[in-house]
Amino acid sequence: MTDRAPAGPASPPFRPSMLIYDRRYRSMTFQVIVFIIVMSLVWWLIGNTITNLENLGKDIDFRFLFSRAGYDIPQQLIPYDNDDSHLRAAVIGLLNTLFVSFLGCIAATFLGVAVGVLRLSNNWLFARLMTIYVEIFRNIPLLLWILIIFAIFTEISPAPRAYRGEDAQNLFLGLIAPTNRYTSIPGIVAEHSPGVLQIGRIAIPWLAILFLGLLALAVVLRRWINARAQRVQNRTGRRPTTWWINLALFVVPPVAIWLIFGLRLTVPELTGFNFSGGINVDNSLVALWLALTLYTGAFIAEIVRAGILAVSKGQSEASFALGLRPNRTMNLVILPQALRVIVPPLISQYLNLTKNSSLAIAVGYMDLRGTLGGTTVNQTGRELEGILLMMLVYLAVSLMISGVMNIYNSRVKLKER
Amino acid sequence: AEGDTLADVTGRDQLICGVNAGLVGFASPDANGNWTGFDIAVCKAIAAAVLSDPAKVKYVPTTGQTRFTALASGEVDVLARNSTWTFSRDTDLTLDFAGINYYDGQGFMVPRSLGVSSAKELDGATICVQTGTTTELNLADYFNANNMSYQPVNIDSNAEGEQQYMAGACDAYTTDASGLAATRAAFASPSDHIILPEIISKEPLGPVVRHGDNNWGDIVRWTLYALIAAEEYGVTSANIEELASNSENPEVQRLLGTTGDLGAMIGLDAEWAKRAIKAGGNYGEIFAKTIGEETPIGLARGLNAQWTQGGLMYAMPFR
Amino acid sequence: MSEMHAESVAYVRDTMLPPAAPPNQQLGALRWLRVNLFSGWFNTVLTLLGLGIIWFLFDHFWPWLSHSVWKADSVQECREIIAARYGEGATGGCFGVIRERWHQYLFGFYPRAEYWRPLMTLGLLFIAITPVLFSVNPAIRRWVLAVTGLITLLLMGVAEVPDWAVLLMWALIGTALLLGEYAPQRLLIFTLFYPVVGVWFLWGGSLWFPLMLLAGFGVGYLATRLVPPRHAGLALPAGIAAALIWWLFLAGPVAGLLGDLAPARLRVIDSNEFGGFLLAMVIGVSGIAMSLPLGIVLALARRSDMFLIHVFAVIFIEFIRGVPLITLLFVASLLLNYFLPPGTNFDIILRVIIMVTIFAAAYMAEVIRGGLAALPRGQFEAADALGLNYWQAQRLIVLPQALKISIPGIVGTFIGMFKDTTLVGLIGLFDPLKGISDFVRSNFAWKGIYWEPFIFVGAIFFVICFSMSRYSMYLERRLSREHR
Amino acid sequence: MSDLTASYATDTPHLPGMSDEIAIEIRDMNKWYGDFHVLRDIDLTVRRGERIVIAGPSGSGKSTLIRCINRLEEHQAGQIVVDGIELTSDIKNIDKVRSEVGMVFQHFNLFPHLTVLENCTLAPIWVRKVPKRQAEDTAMQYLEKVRIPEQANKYPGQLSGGQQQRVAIARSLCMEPKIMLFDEPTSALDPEMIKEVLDTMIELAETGMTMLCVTHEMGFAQAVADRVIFMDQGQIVEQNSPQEFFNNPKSDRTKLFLSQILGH
Amino acid sequence: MSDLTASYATDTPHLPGMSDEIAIEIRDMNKWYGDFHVLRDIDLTVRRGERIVIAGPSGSGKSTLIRCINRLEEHQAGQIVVDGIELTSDIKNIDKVRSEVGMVFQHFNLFPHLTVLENCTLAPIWVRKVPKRQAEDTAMQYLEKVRIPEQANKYPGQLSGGQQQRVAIARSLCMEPKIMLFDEPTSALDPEMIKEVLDTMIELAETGMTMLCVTHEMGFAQAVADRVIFMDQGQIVEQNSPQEFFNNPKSDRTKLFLSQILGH
Ligand SMILES: Nc1ncnc2c1ncn2[C@@H]1O[C@H](COP(=O)(O)OP(=O)(O)OP(=O)(O)O)[C@@H](O)[C@H]1O
Ligand SMILES: Nc1ncnc2c1ncn2[C@@H]1O[C@H](COP(=O)(O)OP(=O)(O)OP(=O)(O)O)[C@@H](O)[C@H]1O
Ligand SMILES: [Mg+2]
Ligand SMILES: [Mg+2]
Repeated sequence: MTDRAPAGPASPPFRPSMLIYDRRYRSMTFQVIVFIIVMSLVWWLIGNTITNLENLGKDIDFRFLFSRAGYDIPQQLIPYDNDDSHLRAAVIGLLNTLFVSFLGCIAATFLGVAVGVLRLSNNWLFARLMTIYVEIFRNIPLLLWILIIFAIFTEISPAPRAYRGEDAQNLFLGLIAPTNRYTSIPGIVAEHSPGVLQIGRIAIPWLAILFLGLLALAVVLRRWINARAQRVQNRTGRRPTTWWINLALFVVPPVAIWLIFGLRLTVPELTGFNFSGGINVDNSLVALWLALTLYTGAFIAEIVRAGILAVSKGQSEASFALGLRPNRTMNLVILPQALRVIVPPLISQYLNLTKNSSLAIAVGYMDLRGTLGGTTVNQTGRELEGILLMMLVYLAVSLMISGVMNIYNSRVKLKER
Repeated sequence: AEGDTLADVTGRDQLICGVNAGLVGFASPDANGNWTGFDIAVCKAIAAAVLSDPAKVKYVPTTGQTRFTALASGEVDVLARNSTWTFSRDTDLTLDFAGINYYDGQGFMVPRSLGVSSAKELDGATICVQTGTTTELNLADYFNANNMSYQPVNIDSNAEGEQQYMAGACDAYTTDASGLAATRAAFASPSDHIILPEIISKEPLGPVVRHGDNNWGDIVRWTLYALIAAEEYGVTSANIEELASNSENPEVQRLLGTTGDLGAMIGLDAEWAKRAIKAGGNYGEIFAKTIGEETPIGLARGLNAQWTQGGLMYAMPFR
Repeated sequence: MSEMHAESVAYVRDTMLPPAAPPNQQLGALRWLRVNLFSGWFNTVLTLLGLGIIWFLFDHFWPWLSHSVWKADSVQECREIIAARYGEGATGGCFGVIRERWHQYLFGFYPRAEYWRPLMTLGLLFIAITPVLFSVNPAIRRWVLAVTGLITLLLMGVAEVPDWAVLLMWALIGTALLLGEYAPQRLLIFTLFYPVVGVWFLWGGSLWFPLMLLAGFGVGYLATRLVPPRHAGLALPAGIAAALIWWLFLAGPVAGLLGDLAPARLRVIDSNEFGGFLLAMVIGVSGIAMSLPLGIVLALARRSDMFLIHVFAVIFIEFIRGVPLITLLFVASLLLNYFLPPGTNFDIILRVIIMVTIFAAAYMAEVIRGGLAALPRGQFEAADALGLNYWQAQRLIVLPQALKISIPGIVGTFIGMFKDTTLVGLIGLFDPLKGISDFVRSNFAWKGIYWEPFIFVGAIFFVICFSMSRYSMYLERRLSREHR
Repeated sequence: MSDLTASYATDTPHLPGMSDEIAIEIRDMNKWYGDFHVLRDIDLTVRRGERIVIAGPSGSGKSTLIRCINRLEEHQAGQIVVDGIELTSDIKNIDKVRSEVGMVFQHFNLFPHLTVLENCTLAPIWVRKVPKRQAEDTAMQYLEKVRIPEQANKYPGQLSGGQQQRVAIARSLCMEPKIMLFDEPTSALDPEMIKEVLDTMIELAETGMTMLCVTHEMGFAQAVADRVIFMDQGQIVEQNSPQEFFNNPKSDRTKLFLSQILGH
Repeated sequence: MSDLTASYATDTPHLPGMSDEIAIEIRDMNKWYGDFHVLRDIDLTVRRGERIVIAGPSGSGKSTLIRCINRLEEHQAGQIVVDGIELTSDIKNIDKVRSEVGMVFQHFNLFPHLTVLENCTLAPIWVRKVPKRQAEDTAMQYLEKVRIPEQANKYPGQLSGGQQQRVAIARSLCMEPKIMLFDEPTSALDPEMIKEVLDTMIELAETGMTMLCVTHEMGFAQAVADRVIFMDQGQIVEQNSPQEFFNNPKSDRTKLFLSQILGH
């Protein structure tokens, strides 16, 4: 069919007054004006910046990123020392940001879901307690929580020294040493180590690769087994029990590795001032993580509660009336519906958490803001470059998270008339 | 702000002075918000010299991170804050250090119970250090040079650092020796803590101005020298009036504007230095009043004694 | 009856049964306990766990709290008192620091003699917002005004402000209550002037400057009215141009002139002297007040069908929402001076307020966009069909409704922003949490004090934020009931 | 419904004659939604004082047509001339037409945040620049006409559907329009309320107002319409006087439609 | 409504006789909500194949009674025996009863995140452990029975109210229940849709299903009910055959109720 819309009814010839009074041109006129205003504003800002820099005898130059950083960073996910470049320091910071955010998101989700559900529980006492928790954490600034939790760690746990000498403190379970700077937990070493994979300056133990590989394999296998169980169920109506296979998938490989390579735990040992031999998890990380978790968890609890309440009572009644058990009702009926309501605000909480992790400096956790936006900017005097770069990185992270959210949203949108 | 800071200052009839947001003895506001301290005295002296009134100062608290930007952007006229004079700051950051009012050096403080008597024994220790300072870099260099390792605890303010140190979250606290002394002095039992003998860096501290406004730089520099020279020549806030009228010493006469017209050369009147000295006394008086041995902070003059006393304080001739 | 046959189903009740009391298990405290605390093993476990948590908290914090000392001049003294009273090794809170420094936590370094000014500003704030926020219900308006007025007066008493200021406050609150009763619309006029009065009270100087700034809006409005109706399209640009000309060239001289004629001056207070909750309030309130119009414009722009406008709005909003507030504060403290013409150098608090406003505006825009989306299309069409033009339709039909729907979201944004004002401590301002505390702790007497300021500051934040969030929940319920 | 039909059919009021002036002229008008051709070659001339009922199955484009007349929708080809003004993108013309043409919607679309009186005075004050007092007087007159003066200070949410729709009619009338458009004004109403709204519309018709009315109320059509237009698939399939239309439909589609709508 | 009543009354279908087996037996049942005595001394025996309509004013406890039968509500005194199983707190018994008793709600309560077909197969697959293919076949059969097989792959949100309620009926039937409970299945529907749902229910009744139906559709009651139960204030006030019930109500309350419900 050639039945397409023509551009519009024959219109009178163009007159300048139509720029204002004709709808089509008017919107164009308006847009052009706004465009010009915005562009001149941007131009003005850029012009000012250039003049100001000139007056100060400065320039915009990102080469500082490749010069020696010179400072040390307590927590690092990939190797770094003070001879590395500012760029690497920034990457360390970014990884630290992502690391604490990731841990925070996971923990806050668990906490939030648990609290949200418990707030709806018919246990009066617990529901009240959870309400108090939510209100207290939501209505007091996060910075305060970060400081308080960090202080609690610092104040209540002993110094490493306390584990030495006559009336020495004992390691918890003989393995874990909480101190006022970090918690020392056992590391793992192999009797028959297969060595490490060296990529540039990063050394990855083969064991870790093997372990992660087996984990990935287990995940894939699990999916396959569940799919098969589904097929069997579709065919026969009975779902084969799979929980023990699933369990085995995740338990057997680690145990095998453990035995084959002769793994053993290295108990943290107090050498000199500090523990070594184990892994020292800094209190700043734990406190920040805990504060972010507790704070965001309170918001997530509200989201979860609202999500569950949004699924009407009729849905569970209908499900019960069909003979479905409460747990199946939860999994098949309530959760799938509640998730649609919960997930979008949940992701925006993840976003908030990630952005809030920039308060890390209050406890000396060196995140992106602490390295690139803090010490680097300070040592090099490149605040313009450093801070703009930092903002761009945060923006990119945020956009990635909200991108995921949009994909999810468009996927689960309810079909309606 | 570019160009003529003096005109700006006289124009608004107020000196804007960038200071530390709270460092006992050097710059701290009391319960009523009045600023006092060693650095503050410099601001007051400049204000007295330029505006004839030591009270016409607005103190802008700055953090380690905001201080140089505040100065570069013209937000403050002078930075009287413990900032170390380094090559790159002087050149790359396009600042000008107008002089040195305190020769400092970075040191370590440890609890006596730790049983450490030298910084060389700190291998593997956890050390509290303020982020974004030269301290952080010196620390890294020192341990590198001595082939030792350490665990930094980065903190963002002095108060937080003290808190961590006192709670034992770090084995040692490192900052400029003056700061260590001030911190230690405030502890419940100062004798439980020792400041280790090693001074691992040179930390010359002094007022900073913008690069390029040399006239303003001169004013700040010579105000500082006036304070130092006054001590050298025995001019104190008590005897200054008397000396102004009947001092025999030609240098003192020039300094106090009794003879000559040094003030005009930097765009001020003849009595500028007299006012500056009167504002808070000479260098020695200021030192004694704010951080000296009589104060709780109890710093000895050490390097900061007059050159005549074996120290480094050496004012250029007023001629 | 169970023996009934199909044929004899017919049944008629001759006497109605009276309601009976429920069986025991349905009654009283026992039932309540059974249903609410011990209705199953899981429930019982939860109850025990809850009791455990309560006991743990009580056990750990009560002794410390109950040993609190309120009268002491230093930490040392506190410790001695506690040791004397409760024996060696006892720990307790040392709230003497609050007793001595409360005014700094509340006002920063604002001169003590001038405390009446911020307090008056606070009281006036409550009066100014009543017609806006509480117009829904006169009873609520009365209530809120009375309660907040009392709080202000109480604070005035604590802060020992001069008697005439207290009397003035009494009079103002009384007037506001009366006006609210008989001519609520009049209060709106006050709301309009509040920013001027507030700025003048807080910073001092000549009243005429803020007044002339406000007059710029009037000038702009006059200009729009002066444009002949034939060229209605030119009205807006003319208004903006007139206002700009006024602000740039005329406002200053005119204010100066008026100041000479009728000096209305208060002692100038510098921004540096602001601190504590005063600072938080100033940043929070001015941020929210200014972000509201900006947020409305952004929200309308984002919904616009003009491509460029839409794109600009999206870029702006997403950019601001994508970065942490602290980075924007850095921009305020480190970069803003680069972006402005050489030589401009304005107050750090003003710069912070600008960035906070921009930040809040992006969030506000999303809140208001939600409100706009909740409006049925028919409202827009009806406005069109009646011949209202775009701006009339927005102002008279769309925004009043959309804003009303958005009030809970707006309050929420405000709470978030108010909490976020603690971040300004990280750029060296004296926020109540870190700025003031760090500086109090840098004093010899209070070295080592840690928890007490946090508890004090946290409690104030909690009270303010909690009451606001309750208010917004109340509104939400009300609105959902009213919203057809 | 059947008793409504009956009652209107019997007491057909005497309608004042219409003039020869042309109120609306639509020529060769076409409209697309994207690829979808909603209105095809619409030709329609409405004289001043004429009362037209537009009927047709759902989705046939009735609403779209009526909304084109005050440019709530844009047409893409052909001409629409209302009261001598051609509807183009020219904003001034659109504004002029809209202030001459009143419209009543299926869902009333009253402004819930304004009282009934404010609803009625809003447009006169802001569009016609009538002084407030005068606007209120006019509004009260029209509210009396639709027989709800006593509700003037209530909010729309406090009124029943029928009352709301009558307010909506009064609101349009306050602009003293030359033409009134109705888009299924009764179809969102409960049966008891339909009559009160239809009565109002009949009274309005008796004043000689030019009216275009999309409705399924065939009783109303028989009672007041000068002409019934039947649309299907975006086209005008048949137009005729009500008598002819109901008793003697020409096209098969019309017959089918009438059987459906009157049958059940 | 009056024509509905009429049309059903005329073609009363021949109902297959009910057996003497007892499907539901309720003895001296009492229920309280807190202090409020909702159900008082309920005695009711329902035989297999019997079709019972429960009527009564709002708040009289009809819904509560019917919900007690599949233990959506708990009773506090007396006995309820369904299909030989007594309802106690025993979870196994409850599960057994629920899988034998289907229930249709006023507001459909379809699962909006599942297609119509998935709605129908969910319970058979997870409760009855029927293979998926077989469950789908059964579901399609029942969907055909309620005459909407073509909607199988749509989501509930895409259907009209009447269609949704028919899906809800099909969903219950897929569990092949012995007893069906209906709680005002038509009262949330538009008038045009009521008929299609009632038709479905009548067909179901003709298959000999045991049915308990709370409804105000008296036409339906006359057409299919074996017995009408009238409740008020939580008690069974009168029960009788439909003929007797409508033509010759015994109790005053029943008369009042009937006059209200049939009068308008
Ligand atoms: N905004 C739109 N975009 C795309 N298609 C539309 C739009 N509005 C209406 N349509 C389509 O245009 C056709 C005509 O719609 P219109 O509302 O004019 O019909 P109608 O005759 O008024 O129907 P009803 O009696 O249901 O109101 C319909 O098929 C409809 O789906
Ligand atoms: N969960 C509950 N808690 C307390 N009271 C309830 C509850 N559910 C119902 N009621 C009360 O029990 C009484 C009977 O309710 P029920 O829903 O059974 O009445 P109904 O006869 O079905 O009324 P309707 O025709 O309005 O549906 C009513 O007074 C109702 O208010
Ligand atoms: Mg329509
Ligand atoms: Mg019911």
